[in-house]
Amino acid sequence: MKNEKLIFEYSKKERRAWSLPKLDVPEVDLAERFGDEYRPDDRLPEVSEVDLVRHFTRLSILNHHVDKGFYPLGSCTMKYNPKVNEQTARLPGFTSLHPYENEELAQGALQLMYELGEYLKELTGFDAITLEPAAGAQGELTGILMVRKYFEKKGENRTVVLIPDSAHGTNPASVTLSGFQAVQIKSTAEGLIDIAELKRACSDGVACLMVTNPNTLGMFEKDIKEICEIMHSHGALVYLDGANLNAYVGIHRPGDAGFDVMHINLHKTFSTPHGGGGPGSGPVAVKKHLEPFLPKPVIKFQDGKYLFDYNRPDSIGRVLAFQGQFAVLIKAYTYIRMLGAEGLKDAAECAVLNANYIRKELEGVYDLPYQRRSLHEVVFSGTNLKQFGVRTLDVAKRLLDFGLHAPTVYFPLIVPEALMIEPTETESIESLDEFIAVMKAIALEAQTKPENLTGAPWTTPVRRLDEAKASRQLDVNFQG
Amino acid sequence: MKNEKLIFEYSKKERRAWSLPKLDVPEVDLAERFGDEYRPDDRLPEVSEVDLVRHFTRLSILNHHVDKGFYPLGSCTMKYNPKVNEQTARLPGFTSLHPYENEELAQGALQLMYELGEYLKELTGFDAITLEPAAGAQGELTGILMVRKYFEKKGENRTVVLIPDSAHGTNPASVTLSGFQAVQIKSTAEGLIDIAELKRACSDGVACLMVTNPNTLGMFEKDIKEICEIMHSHGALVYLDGANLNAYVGIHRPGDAGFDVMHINLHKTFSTPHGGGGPGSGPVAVKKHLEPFLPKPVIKFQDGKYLFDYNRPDSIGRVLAFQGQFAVLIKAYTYIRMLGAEGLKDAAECAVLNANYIRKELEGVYDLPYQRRSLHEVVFSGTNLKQFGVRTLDVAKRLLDFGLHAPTVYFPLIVPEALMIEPTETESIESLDEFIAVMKAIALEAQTKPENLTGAPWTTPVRRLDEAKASRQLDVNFQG
Amino acid sequence: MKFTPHTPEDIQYILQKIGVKDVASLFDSIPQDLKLRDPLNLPPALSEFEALVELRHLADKNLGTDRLICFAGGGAYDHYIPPVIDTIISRPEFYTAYTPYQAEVSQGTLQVIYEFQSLICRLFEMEVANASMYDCASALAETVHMARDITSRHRILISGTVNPRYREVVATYATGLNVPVQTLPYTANLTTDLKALNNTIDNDTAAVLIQHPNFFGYLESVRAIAQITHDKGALFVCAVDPISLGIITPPGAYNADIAVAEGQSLGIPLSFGGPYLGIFTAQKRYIRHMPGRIVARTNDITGKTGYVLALQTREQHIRRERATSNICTNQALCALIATIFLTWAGRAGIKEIAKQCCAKTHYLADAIKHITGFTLLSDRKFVREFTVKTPVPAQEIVKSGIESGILPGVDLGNFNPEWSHWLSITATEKRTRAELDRYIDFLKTFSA
Amino acid sequence: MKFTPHTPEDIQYILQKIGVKDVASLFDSIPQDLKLRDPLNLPPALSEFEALVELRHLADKNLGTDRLICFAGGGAYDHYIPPVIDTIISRPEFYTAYTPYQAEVSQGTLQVIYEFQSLICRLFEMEVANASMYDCASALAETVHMARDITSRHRILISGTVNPRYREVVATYATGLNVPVQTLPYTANLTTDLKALNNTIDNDTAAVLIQHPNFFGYLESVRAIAQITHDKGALFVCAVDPISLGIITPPGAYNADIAVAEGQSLGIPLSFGGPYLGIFTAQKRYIRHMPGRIVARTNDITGKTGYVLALQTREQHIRRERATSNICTNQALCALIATIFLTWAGRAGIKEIAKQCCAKTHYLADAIKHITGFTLLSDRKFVREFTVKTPVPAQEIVKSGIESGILPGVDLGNFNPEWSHWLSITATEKRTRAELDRYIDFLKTFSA
Ligand SMILES: Cc1ncc(COP(=O)(O)O)c(C=O)c1O
Ligand SMILES: Cc1ncc(COP(=O)(O)O)c(C=O)c1O
Repeated sequence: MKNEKLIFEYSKKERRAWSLPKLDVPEVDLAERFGDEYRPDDRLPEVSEVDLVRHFTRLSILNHHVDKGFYPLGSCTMKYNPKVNEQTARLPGFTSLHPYENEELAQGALQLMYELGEYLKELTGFDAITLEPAAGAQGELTGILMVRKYFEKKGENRTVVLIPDSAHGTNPASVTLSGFQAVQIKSTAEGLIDIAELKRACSDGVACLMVTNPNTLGMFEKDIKEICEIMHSHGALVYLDGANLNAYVGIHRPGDAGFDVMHINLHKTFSTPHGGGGPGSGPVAVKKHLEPFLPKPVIKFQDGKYLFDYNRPDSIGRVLAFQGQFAVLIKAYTYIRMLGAEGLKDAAECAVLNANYIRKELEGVYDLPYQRRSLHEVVFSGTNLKQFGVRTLDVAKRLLDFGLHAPTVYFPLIVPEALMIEPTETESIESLDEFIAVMKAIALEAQTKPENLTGAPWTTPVRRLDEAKASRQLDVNFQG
Repeated sequence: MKNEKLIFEYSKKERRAWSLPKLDVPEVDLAERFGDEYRPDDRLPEVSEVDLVRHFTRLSILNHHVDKGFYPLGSCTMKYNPKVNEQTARLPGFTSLHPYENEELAQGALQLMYELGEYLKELTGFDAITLEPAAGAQGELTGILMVRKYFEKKGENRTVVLIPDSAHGTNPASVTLSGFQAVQIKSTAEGLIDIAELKRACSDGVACLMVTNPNTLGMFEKDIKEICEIMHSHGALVYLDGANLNAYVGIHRPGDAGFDVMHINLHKTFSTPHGGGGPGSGPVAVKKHLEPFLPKPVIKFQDGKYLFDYNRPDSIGRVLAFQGQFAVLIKAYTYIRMLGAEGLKDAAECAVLNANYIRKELEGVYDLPYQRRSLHEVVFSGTNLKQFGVRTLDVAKRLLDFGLHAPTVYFPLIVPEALMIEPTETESIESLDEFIAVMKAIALEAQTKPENLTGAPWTTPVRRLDEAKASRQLDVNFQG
Repeated sequence: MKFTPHTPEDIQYILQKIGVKDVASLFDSIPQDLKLRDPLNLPPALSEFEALVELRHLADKNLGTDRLICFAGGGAYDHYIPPVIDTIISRPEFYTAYTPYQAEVSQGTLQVIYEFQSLICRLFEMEVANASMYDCASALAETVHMARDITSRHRILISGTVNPRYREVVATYATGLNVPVQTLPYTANLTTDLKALNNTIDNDTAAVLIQHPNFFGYLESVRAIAQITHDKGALFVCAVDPISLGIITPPGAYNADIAVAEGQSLGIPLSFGGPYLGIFTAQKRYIRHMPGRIVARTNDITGKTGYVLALQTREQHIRRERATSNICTNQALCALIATIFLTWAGRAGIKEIAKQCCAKTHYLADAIKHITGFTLLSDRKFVREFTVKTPVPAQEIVKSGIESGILPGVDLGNFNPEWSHWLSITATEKRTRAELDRYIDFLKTFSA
Repeated sequence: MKFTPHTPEDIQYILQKIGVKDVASLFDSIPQDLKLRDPLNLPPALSEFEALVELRHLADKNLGTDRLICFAGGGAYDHYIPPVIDTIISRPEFYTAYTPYQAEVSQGTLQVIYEFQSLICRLFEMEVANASMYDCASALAETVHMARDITSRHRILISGTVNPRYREVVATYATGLNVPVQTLPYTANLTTDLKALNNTIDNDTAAVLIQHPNFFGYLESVRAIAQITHDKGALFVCAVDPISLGIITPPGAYNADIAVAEGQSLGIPLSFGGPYLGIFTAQKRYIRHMPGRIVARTNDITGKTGYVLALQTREQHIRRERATSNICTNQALCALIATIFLTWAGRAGIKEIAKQCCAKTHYLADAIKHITGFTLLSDRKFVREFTVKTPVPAQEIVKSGIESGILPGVDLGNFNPEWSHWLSITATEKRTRAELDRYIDFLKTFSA
């Protein structure tokens, strides 16, 4: 397959895709008006509409995507996104709302946000919520900053946040950015939080424990209630990374386990599409005692009207200029309204069914380093293939040759050669069987023809890419 | 590449993509109500929304299409279709209009149709128009039935319609279906209508001459005025197949040359997309004397209101149940409004430029059987490759390997091994150069490695298909 | 706004390559006196934004079923259209391609058509389907030619209960073919008069054309009509409603030789009447007489399954004046819509839609028959549509409905002055009980 | 409505394969007392059609810029969005993929990002750009961390002419980093007070953050500010407006070390404030300190050109607590929108848009300054936005605008009680002269 040219290579003087109405007011003499500051752009390319459309259309088909096939990227919940969401989020009454419009003009939007917040609180068991954070990571920052403010208010000087070694990278990063020190807690041989170690780590300087539950191994922290109690007994709080909410929505509410604060990734559990990397949305739900610290504004329902409450003296402040990723919220709202409590529970159940089916079928074929019951995802290890000179990366690349996306690899860090598989609930048994068959065939190939793996992928638009060169040469801005 | 399964092969009992509100009125006992006639469908497949979306998405990428690349299918005017048209045709005020709605409720739609008719009349030089016919072929039927009615009204019994041997197959077919006998007129060595032969063929029994101008060789009938006069002098009419209007829109008006009636393919000149085979739209424009025979209803503007005139005693009747391919009309209307007279002329000019450039560059590489100036398309012949055991079909198939669509082949019938190339105006010089280079490379290959052509295509989703078997076995309805 | 990518330099370069001095010279084959001299009287070119504003303005001048509660049918129905349809048909892979002449790079379109044919055959229980006619009316009209060719007979009977619009189109086509078409009367029950059929049909009758459920909404005695028709050696042609086939017997089961249908109900927007979809099916023995495109499954030279256009020798581009039809460009994208719709609905969905239409229509009929001044015009069975006699001209009801935000049905007076007090009423699955009740209340205001 | 494809049989089959008796057993790792017992208080599930009706109902309760003539800006502008954008971003190839972790099957997304970076670098004349932050505010906030790391200094100065919303977000992020942020005053002319800057900046100042044109619409003395800032060894960080860059000097040309921007103007719908696009650019020497994803061009093992995520060692998934930022999911689809928009506009289009915004805004300013009671708050140059003092509280004007179908601007009283009579006004290329005149007439009704 030929490379698609860069858009700059289509450029030619006086080509154009744009059109605008003719200016119907007097022109401003820009050179005169702006003097030195006048500098009309002469740097952007010039292309026709047909070149534009063909270019991006051709580029698009180089991507694997959920609407084409299986995308078992662990921790990312790559479920199928209902098409109706794309329609509701594009209703002109939503898309054309200016962010500064008065609340009276945006009652529909505010109602949607308010109700979405209520649903999320109900689903998670928390007392209050903000929909402002733009993604999970910003939700973490928001949540941990609230924890910080909470202790500031109490006049306690706590500097440490504990994080299990299986945590996602955003957790420690968010903790640092919130001004805390991230301290790692080792997992047990079972893959859970080591309570003894946790107790040891608990001092008065500890502000918070950040938990992912089910953790990144896909396993439920069976002692979560006790864990929360331990932290609380030390005056510390417990944060839940809700990335894995899809495992238990409708079945268990983390608020009931004792968590103080959690973020929710709407782009995972609530089926808003991933956009090639974003946008997502990371609402943060909290218990009563953290409510005063929520970012501004908070949405209220009063006297039959929905409104923004800006009068929040203890708020950590804003994290975005406006009120969050509104169009993403619409999609999540639509999804929840369509599924209802039953449908959400069904989704969690099928997600867990699917993960356990894959686990069962691939156990023995790949190493399974942790044995507890899996929920929505299962983490294998490719160490058993090392003897053939094959790494997990090679398995991942080989999968691409079969038209399948690879699992998340090399995460969580506590699993060597990790293969983190999250099938999600929208995959059918046929789809799983196909993946399983391919995974088995690859494991066999690793023994019989390892070069098929180490040289993979073979059939993709490009072969294995030189990442070292990329980071060395840093060609990040076309100079042509 | 693996075959995409048939949708039936995804079916499984109780899968479902559909959802509907719960029935909120009493159920009708269908078995009781319909007795013997009750037979709930148990024959359609059952699939999930994700399977549905993936299936059709995967199928889609097996197609070549204009938004992916060059599509020089002669006589079809495969130009790039502006995206804004897709938006205007989907405005709810248009899509939700019921066809039986009273004129007062559809003033916007009627205004659009009326004005579109006015524009088309202005562009072609005719006096009246119908937008009802669904495509070019139905336009032909409509037009020739009007010719028939015209003579019936006059009490003349004319039974023959003359058609040049270069004409499109729909012309003779439409003539037969209109109850006339199609008589073929040979073309001159120059590729034009043979006036001498025409005169010879002209008897009192001739009702009409059907002309394509520029003809299917892409050449303008230089004597068209005289031809029309000859026909008129015999009391006969002249029909224009307007499929090639894109060659001269804004430059020449066929009404001025003496034509009595023509059809226009909106899906060609006026850039409404081809939909994988349709829908199109085939308005028919006529001179005053044919106006009474237009299909019912005709759109009028009276006392500031747009209305349907059903009171047309001499009308040939309806050709569609409703008022034409309305959504297609919206796209053509949008296109004309955006381009204006200048833009349409520019389109014709660039279409002709492009065709002549290809002609110039490929002349000598492929045979050029007719030498007159080309307008919007050029017809080569592959006969020069026969010596290498290569046919035009092989050239066409080989082109597919380069990501290009083939020209129309084996049409017009008067050119042996015809390669009919219509680049359209939306192709850039770079795009033409790529096509030209590939065509040259293929011609060379025909000499050096003819098996590359005769075995082509090699890289497409399927290789050359067994058409004989298809028509013999007639597997046209999946039995699985 | 222009969509040509030609820069002034490109044009100069091409001109020089071609060897002509200017663009005008390229048109020197057009006689000078035939060239346009005066500027065209077209409105000035608009930018894309202005065009959108203008078109929105025109759209807003209409009052469609997005703002009126629709009870009008008569061949075009306000059904729910799931978003997956627009998702798929908006892919340029489908809508910017053309007829799959080069099968190897058109397998997407070809397989879709094969699936369309197969889905339609299953729903209709017919043996073969083509890949679309323009609409039901023209599909029905095409059967005239086909029946004549198959039977070598020259006379067509069409029931008076067939949609008058369809009958008009049949008449237009039949005129071209010089085939006389005779309309059969209907009984007081608004169904085909079987006695009249018996008396009229003869050995030169090529086909009997009926609609089932018929234009008024009522079920015809299809088995009896089939019997009478076949007894005389004529073809039995039936126009059916694809949604009704979710619950009632399909045409294949009562021996229709050819069955056509309007496919609009299968996911196609009302759009003021088009583009719609002519569905055309037949028994396999007639396949060589069928109009339109047909796709068949075959294999490539390596044995891999693939799809191609089959029996092209029937078609105009090969057979020319002796073609089975002149159709070329058809309604392929609408066939794709129907394919997606039938896949989306599946057996359970199509049944549910039909069931809901049926229940809601019956709910209306049951209420309306108790409104003084309104009477149901027939006591025959109906599925999704029925016809009532109104105390005032139906036209008045339709007119005043608008103010109430209601599109009260189809005023049959438009088709026949004798039907001036006849109103055709339908209710699809989209209508809520509250809307039905509101409609009933509205009709009550006309109570005599 | 469910989107799971599992039939009852599928579930039984899987359960049996797994070897558990029922679905509930799969959740046995969740302690019994933590399982939900009571039914959730959520509204009942809706069919797709009902959900659409419900959402349309909510949408209709809003009065957006589709029904109001918009003169409000302040960081979000009512620009024309060409249909090609939705055409492309509606392709599931783009919107249902995720971060291009597997580069070989993500070349579409990766090349788009490379083009995005390159386009932004060209427009900004900066050396490197990342592939998106959440919005301008959070992008600006991220520069605090970056500047601190680069300079090892601990103090941030931010001009009081920066959008107050951005300043709030900077404050939030800076709190987390324990970095004090000092706000610089502005002059009577609504631009940064250079004297104050000179007096405040010190050797512990990591960066000076300004906005240009600033929140009030006016051009800052960027060269002077750059000079003062660089003289003290601090980084010069500038938030700019990408549309204005069609006609005014880009940040690279006045030596900005880091330049950020709100990308909403580049084809992204207003959507009540999000998702928008944080643009982040810097000089190349700082690239290893940058937050966010960066794509680089490289080649595959056969030498073919390809694109990959570069410098991932900066990012949280590798560097964890020492990462340059915690960002993971970003605004990739919005970056695609901007890429398409900039391609669509090109150099001539972006200039024309800027020119039209400029001309229309100046048309308004020229008229408004003659309305008694209204005064322009500054005589400094502006491109597309300016601020007026109003005879009545701006709030009243905004409120009464609604009745006239006008969104009269941004009431700055929302941000600062001292600004209660300040109205920020903008006019994009979408505004017609008739609309501008209507707006002027509307303002005249407040004439003191
Ligand atoms: C476990 C976990 N935590 C946090 C995040 C961060 O969420 P986001 O990418 O929305 O910022 C992710 C996302 O990939 C995750 O998988
Ligand atoms: C010259 C010519 N005439 C007539 C037609 C028939 O038009 P349509 O396909 O719209 O029925 C065509 C279309 O292919 C054509 O090329």
